[in-house]
Amino acid sequence: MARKITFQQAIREALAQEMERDESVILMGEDVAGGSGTDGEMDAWGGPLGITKGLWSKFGDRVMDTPISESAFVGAAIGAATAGLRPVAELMFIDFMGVCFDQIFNQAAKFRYMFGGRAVTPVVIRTMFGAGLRAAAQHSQCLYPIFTHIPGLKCVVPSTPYDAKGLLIQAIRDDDPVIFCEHKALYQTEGDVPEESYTLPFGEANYVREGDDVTVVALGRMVHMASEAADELANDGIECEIIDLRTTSPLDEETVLESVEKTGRLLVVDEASPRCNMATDISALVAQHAFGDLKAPIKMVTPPHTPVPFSPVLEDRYIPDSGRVATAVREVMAYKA
Amino acid sequence: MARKITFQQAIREALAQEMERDESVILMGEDVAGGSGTDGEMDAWGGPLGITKGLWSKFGDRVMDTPISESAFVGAAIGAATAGLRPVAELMFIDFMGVCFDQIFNQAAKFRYMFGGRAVTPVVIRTMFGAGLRAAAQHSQCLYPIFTHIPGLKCVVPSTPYDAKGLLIQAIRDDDPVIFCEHKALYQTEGDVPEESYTLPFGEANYVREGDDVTVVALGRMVHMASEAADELANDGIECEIIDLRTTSPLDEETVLESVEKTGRLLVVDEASPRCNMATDISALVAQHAFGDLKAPIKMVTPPHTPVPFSPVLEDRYIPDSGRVATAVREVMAYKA
Amino acid sequence: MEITKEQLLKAYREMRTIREFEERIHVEFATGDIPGFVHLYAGEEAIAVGVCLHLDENDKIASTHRGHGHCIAKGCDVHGMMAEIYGKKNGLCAGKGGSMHIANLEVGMMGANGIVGGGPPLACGAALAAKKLGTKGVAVVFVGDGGSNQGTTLESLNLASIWQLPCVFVVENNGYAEATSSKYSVAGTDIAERAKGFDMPGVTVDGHDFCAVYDAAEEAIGRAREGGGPTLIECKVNRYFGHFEGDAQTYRGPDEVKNLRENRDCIENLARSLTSSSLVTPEDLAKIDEEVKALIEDAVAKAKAAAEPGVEDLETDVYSEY
Amino acid sequence: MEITKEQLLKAYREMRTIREFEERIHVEFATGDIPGFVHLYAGEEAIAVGVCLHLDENDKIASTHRGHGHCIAKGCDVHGMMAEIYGKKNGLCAGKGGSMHIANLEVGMMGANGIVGGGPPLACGAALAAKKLGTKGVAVVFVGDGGSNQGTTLESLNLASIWQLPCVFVVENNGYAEATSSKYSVAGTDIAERAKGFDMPGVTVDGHDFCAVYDAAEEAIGRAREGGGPTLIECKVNRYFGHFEGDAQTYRGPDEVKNLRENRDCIENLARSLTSSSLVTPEDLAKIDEEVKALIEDAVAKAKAAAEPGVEDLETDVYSEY
Ligand SMILES: Cc1ncc(C[n+]2csc(CCOP(=O)(O)OP(=O)(O)O)c2C)c(N)n1
Ligand SMILES: Cc1ncc(C[n+]2csc(CCOP(=O)(O)OP(=O)(O)O)c2C)c(N)n1
Ligand SMILES: [Mg+2]
Ligand SMILES: [Mg+2]
Repeated sequence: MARKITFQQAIREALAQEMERDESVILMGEDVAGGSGTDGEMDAWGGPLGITKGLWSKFGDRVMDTPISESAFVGAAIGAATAGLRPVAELMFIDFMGVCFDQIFNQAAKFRYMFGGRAVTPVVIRTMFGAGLRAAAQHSQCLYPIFTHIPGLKCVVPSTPYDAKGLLIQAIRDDDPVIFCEHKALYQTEGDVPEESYTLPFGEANYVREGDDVTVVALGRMVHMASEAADELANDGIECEIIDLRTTSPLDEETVLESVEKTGRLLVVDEASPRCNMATDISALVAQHAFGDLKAPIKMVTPPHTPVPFSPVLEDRYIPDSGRVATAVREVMAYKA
Repeated sequence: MARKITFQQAIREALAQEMERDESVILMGEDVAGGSGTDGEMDAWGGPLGITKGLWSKFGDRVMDTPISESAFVGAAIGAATAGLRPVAELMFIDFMGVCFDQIFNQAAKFRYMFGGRAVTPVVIRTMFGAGLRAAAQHSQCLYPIFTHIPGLKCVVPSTPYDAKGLLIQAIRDDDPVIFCEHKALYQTEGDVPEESYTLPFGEANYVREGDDVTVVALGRMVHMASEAADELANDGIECEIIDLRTTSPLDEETVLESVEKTGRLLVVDEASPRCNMATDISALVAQHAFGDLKAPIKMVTPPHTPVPFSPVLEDRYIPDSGRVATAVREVMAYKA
Repeated sequence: MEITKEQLLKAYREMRTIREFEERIHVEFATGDIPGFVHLYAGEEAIAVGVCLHLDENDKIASTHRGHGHCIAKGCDVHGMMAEIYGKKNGLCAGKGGSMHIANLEVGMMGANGIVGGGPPLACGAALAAKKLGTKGVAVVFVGDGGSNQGTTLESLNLASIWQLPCVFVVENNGYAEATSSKYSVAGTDIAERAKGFDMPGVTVDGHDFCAVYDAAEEAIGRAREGGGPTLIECKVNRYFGHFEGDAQTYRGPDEVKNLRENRDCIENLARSLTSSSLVTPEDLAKIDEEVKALIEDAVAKAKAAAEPGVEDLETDVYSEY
Repeated sequence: MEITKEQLLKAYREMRTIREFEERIHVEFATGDIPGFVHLYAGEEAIAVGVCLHLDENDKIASTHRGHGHCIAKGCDVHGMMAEIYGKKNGLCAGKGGSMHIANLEVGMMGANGIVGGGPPLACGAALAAKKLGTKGVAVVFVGDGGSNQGTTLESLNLASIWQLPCVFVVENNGYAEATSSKYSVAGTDIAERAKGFDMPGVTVDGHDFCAVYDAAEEAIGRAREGGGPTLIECKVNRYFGHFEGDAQTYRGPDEVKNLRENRDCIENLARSLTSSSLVTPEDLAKIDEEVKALIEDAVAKAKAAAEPGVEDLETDVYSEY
């Protein structure tokens, strides 16, 4: 039975259902319960945005507040994953990866290969990313291209409550380390989500909208920018085919290539900084494997190569919006060889 | 007066000449002198490969051994750079960035922007990268795509002793944070290098070889793989134009685009892991801005999406070599629309 | 404690300025005019002021996400700060940084920091520069109880100690890291104990007591200036407002904050000792209070009226040259 | 110390096995047959063996770049290790890891580690799993003096303490981190002091003395197993060979190593006390020495003769599913 819930509720429901199902799933992170050691309420926070609020009351000490020691507790989640647990660690903001990246990319990501296939590390690192909350340069980055770059990691970037729930449950059941990236500006968005537990496979992109004129590849919040633009463009008879990658690693190359084969045009919309990001990754894939199908130059819509500014005026200009997407699509359509 | 010296000697000479010229230049890193606090020789090491050996004897306590605390000493170099020094910090292997990345990408890289332009951070982080020494998964990575991704950082990847010296001197005089990436397999390679001090500008790629048939963009050690391949291909009448990027950020887009305009074909050779790397970055640039000139699909030669294996047999297979480059060039040339 | 009346009045004025600044932002934030995340320093004023009174423009401080008090105490312009918090073009950081990134290197304020534990390595660097350049300058870094568990902080204690850096670590132990008690997250009762493991003097003082902080800072900063190396000063203190604006603080005990405000307030403490020692009259203080009120009123009014950055500013200030 | 003759002979055999393993690799490395970076444990055998004798397959250890001794003491197959060091397909890690990444999770060996300070967080995790799953298992992590300055290690001390994890931190203080003396890089004389700052018991023992290590480990591991929380054991010790093979060790004092080998050798120490207490005869030990020699000889011969991985192995083992 599906009903409308928010992205944030979908995340919490996925966590709760997996913790119900599997004793070995535990949660750890800064204030994921909130209130540990205090004279006041326990389960007071659920993280700064309350995403996990209520889980401590349900699952007690399987939901653990941690000190501000990301290397230690993310590493502990990884070590525990090699020793029989299936931990979900919360890295509050993806921007904080810089204090614990080693445990993620040199340890968790490489165990299986370095150990000749004789290890599994079923750990999930949930983390919030993206601009839009006036959180400035150190709390607004995307950074998923960095995790995508690392062999041994899987990287998930859901765009809807439905995807968030199904992909998170898959992530928890997955035997490889998964970086699960939640766009902070999507937490309050609503969508239909089945009450029962379900999984969505990794490496399967989602056709958000079918169209013959131009393929628009996007992920995370940018999927919504692309959809808005597509609605507007449809009024002018331009039909966009919108592909939501859902996971950047593994990547659904087939779906992207098939679509470009049909449309002959590609636009990639990526909120991450422009150099070595997903926009370049997808563009290069197509330029190498679907060149013959291309009728126009590939276009990328990204923010500028700058940190994320604090000023609302500047941040709004920084974030790719539907207007920029629409303009870019029109340019692609206008191209004459 | 130019003479033949090794890549490693060129690095040391650049450091020595800048330290001579500018009192505010200091060196810090693990064992960059070597011997601190011991009963034996001081200046015993110069880093594990002896790159900085001899500098302590010349400059005394301006060359500082550090504890194994990368966050603290790299951060200290950054803090000192905002307070009047021009520190050169050595991050022994680029693979260790995971324990100090925050200081680099959230602090040094963002100060100028976050502070409204009212800061300069003239710090250089020298670090060794790349495969080939049987150093396995945690001591053989490239990772420069990660630094290239970050706005506010500059990233240098020299391929010859001449470039290494000129670019390192430029890096030290530069007012922005620079990640200076030295391929460990190049340290013993020789080349002509002027004795006197000189700089090479950032953002100017180098035409290693001119040719009309195909543009081969490479960097670091891959430049040499490309050159070997080009020699072989020339015997078959295929003329490669080899472009050495020298710096990945800033990037010399013009040179790449001009060359493709001429040749109509692009191959990018990158030793970094294939996802979101420099190969995708350059491919996307060309697919967006030189599409009309392309006569064939863009090709990328990279390692597979795996950690770097220890086994010599596997590592040799992992690293892109001239054979793979030559084959790829022939495929590009063979393409018929 | 040896301190002149002028210094004491300066201390009172600065503490009052910080308090007024924060109380006012608390009110303005509720109106929705202030963007982003704001962490208020109210209740902890004695620390920033007690420490920074010993510093000159030659000295540097590295701050935290809760940095307004440190900025004011180190001499950042209140108008520029307020404009920055409102994201305006005339802000100290041209509106690009905001509350979590206020900095002014000219006065030795190296920046608030959005990363817990971001400051200590930077302060070690400023101290190293002072030592190498022979400026006699000292670097002070403020860290929270939560920040005392971050590896960057702990590494910095070792580095400062082995290099005998003119660096002082001021731990503001306000009992909480967000909603988590230091009783839970910090092993051991006194964070000052950690210093000893790094062969560094560590002292614990009452952070509500201006004089206690002032004296401890005088000794530590003096020692650092004379080449005697680093010190860690743990100040046990409390914050009045939530972790950030919008935090309901249900994790705190009933009346916890109310009791603190009534019985432990650092400004009331100072005022009492000043007037009781009849060094100054209540009227002197009342006059300062009015001047401060007017200053903050003016800062808020000007900040609200100030111009936003222009879109042409988006891509500037990334590099000095590119 | 309460320990049976069998246990003592087991200890002697394992220490001798590690010594023979390392001395032999030192010789073989010089021939150029062994690829990459190799860090030898010779001189420190009493630590790995004295600690691991208290562990069973249920317990876990996290190791360092200098991990051969830990692997052998925890029960990794010597043939599989040697083959791995030669990069052969039948190696413990199929030739993909090498000396710096030997692991065997089945016997509780979580892996050598190329990252200094990589192990402590992982060991905290293994200890957490043991606690949550109620296995009564204990996790031990080995860290060097250099590693004791890494933030990951220091954070882990706090985490293990506040969570009262069944985790033991064994600091192998061999006086050097590469070419840098711990006298320079480590603030304070005893690393064990750092534990106190995290409300954790810390003891310092002579790492050349098997019995001293054995006793300290027995107490710490026993306490951890019974839910008494973590301990830090600092073992002052020395390494015989260079930091890695090829290191000329010019930073060490004249005859420093020679004197250590002659006067402080942990195996000679143990042998002496065993024979003097006439628990065993020199012949018993000589017999063990011969068996060990033969074992290592066989391991090297087989490793050299073993097959290389095939290129088809390059892209396997990255993910369990992709
Ligand atoms: C590396 C890092 N981890 C987590 C956070 C999120 N965060 C911001 S402030 C804070 C609590 C800090 O507590 P404390 O150090 O005691 O300072 P206080 O807020 O009490 O002044 C946390 C967890 C962060 N900004 N950086
Ligand atoms: C994070 C990190 N920094 C630096 C290195 C390079 N390195 C490898 S071993 C070593 C010295 C380690 O010293 P110690 O911890 O005392 O162990 P020991 O070698 O003495 O056994 C260094 C600096 C590394 N591998 N990882
Ligand atoms: Mg606090
Ligand atoms: Mg050591």
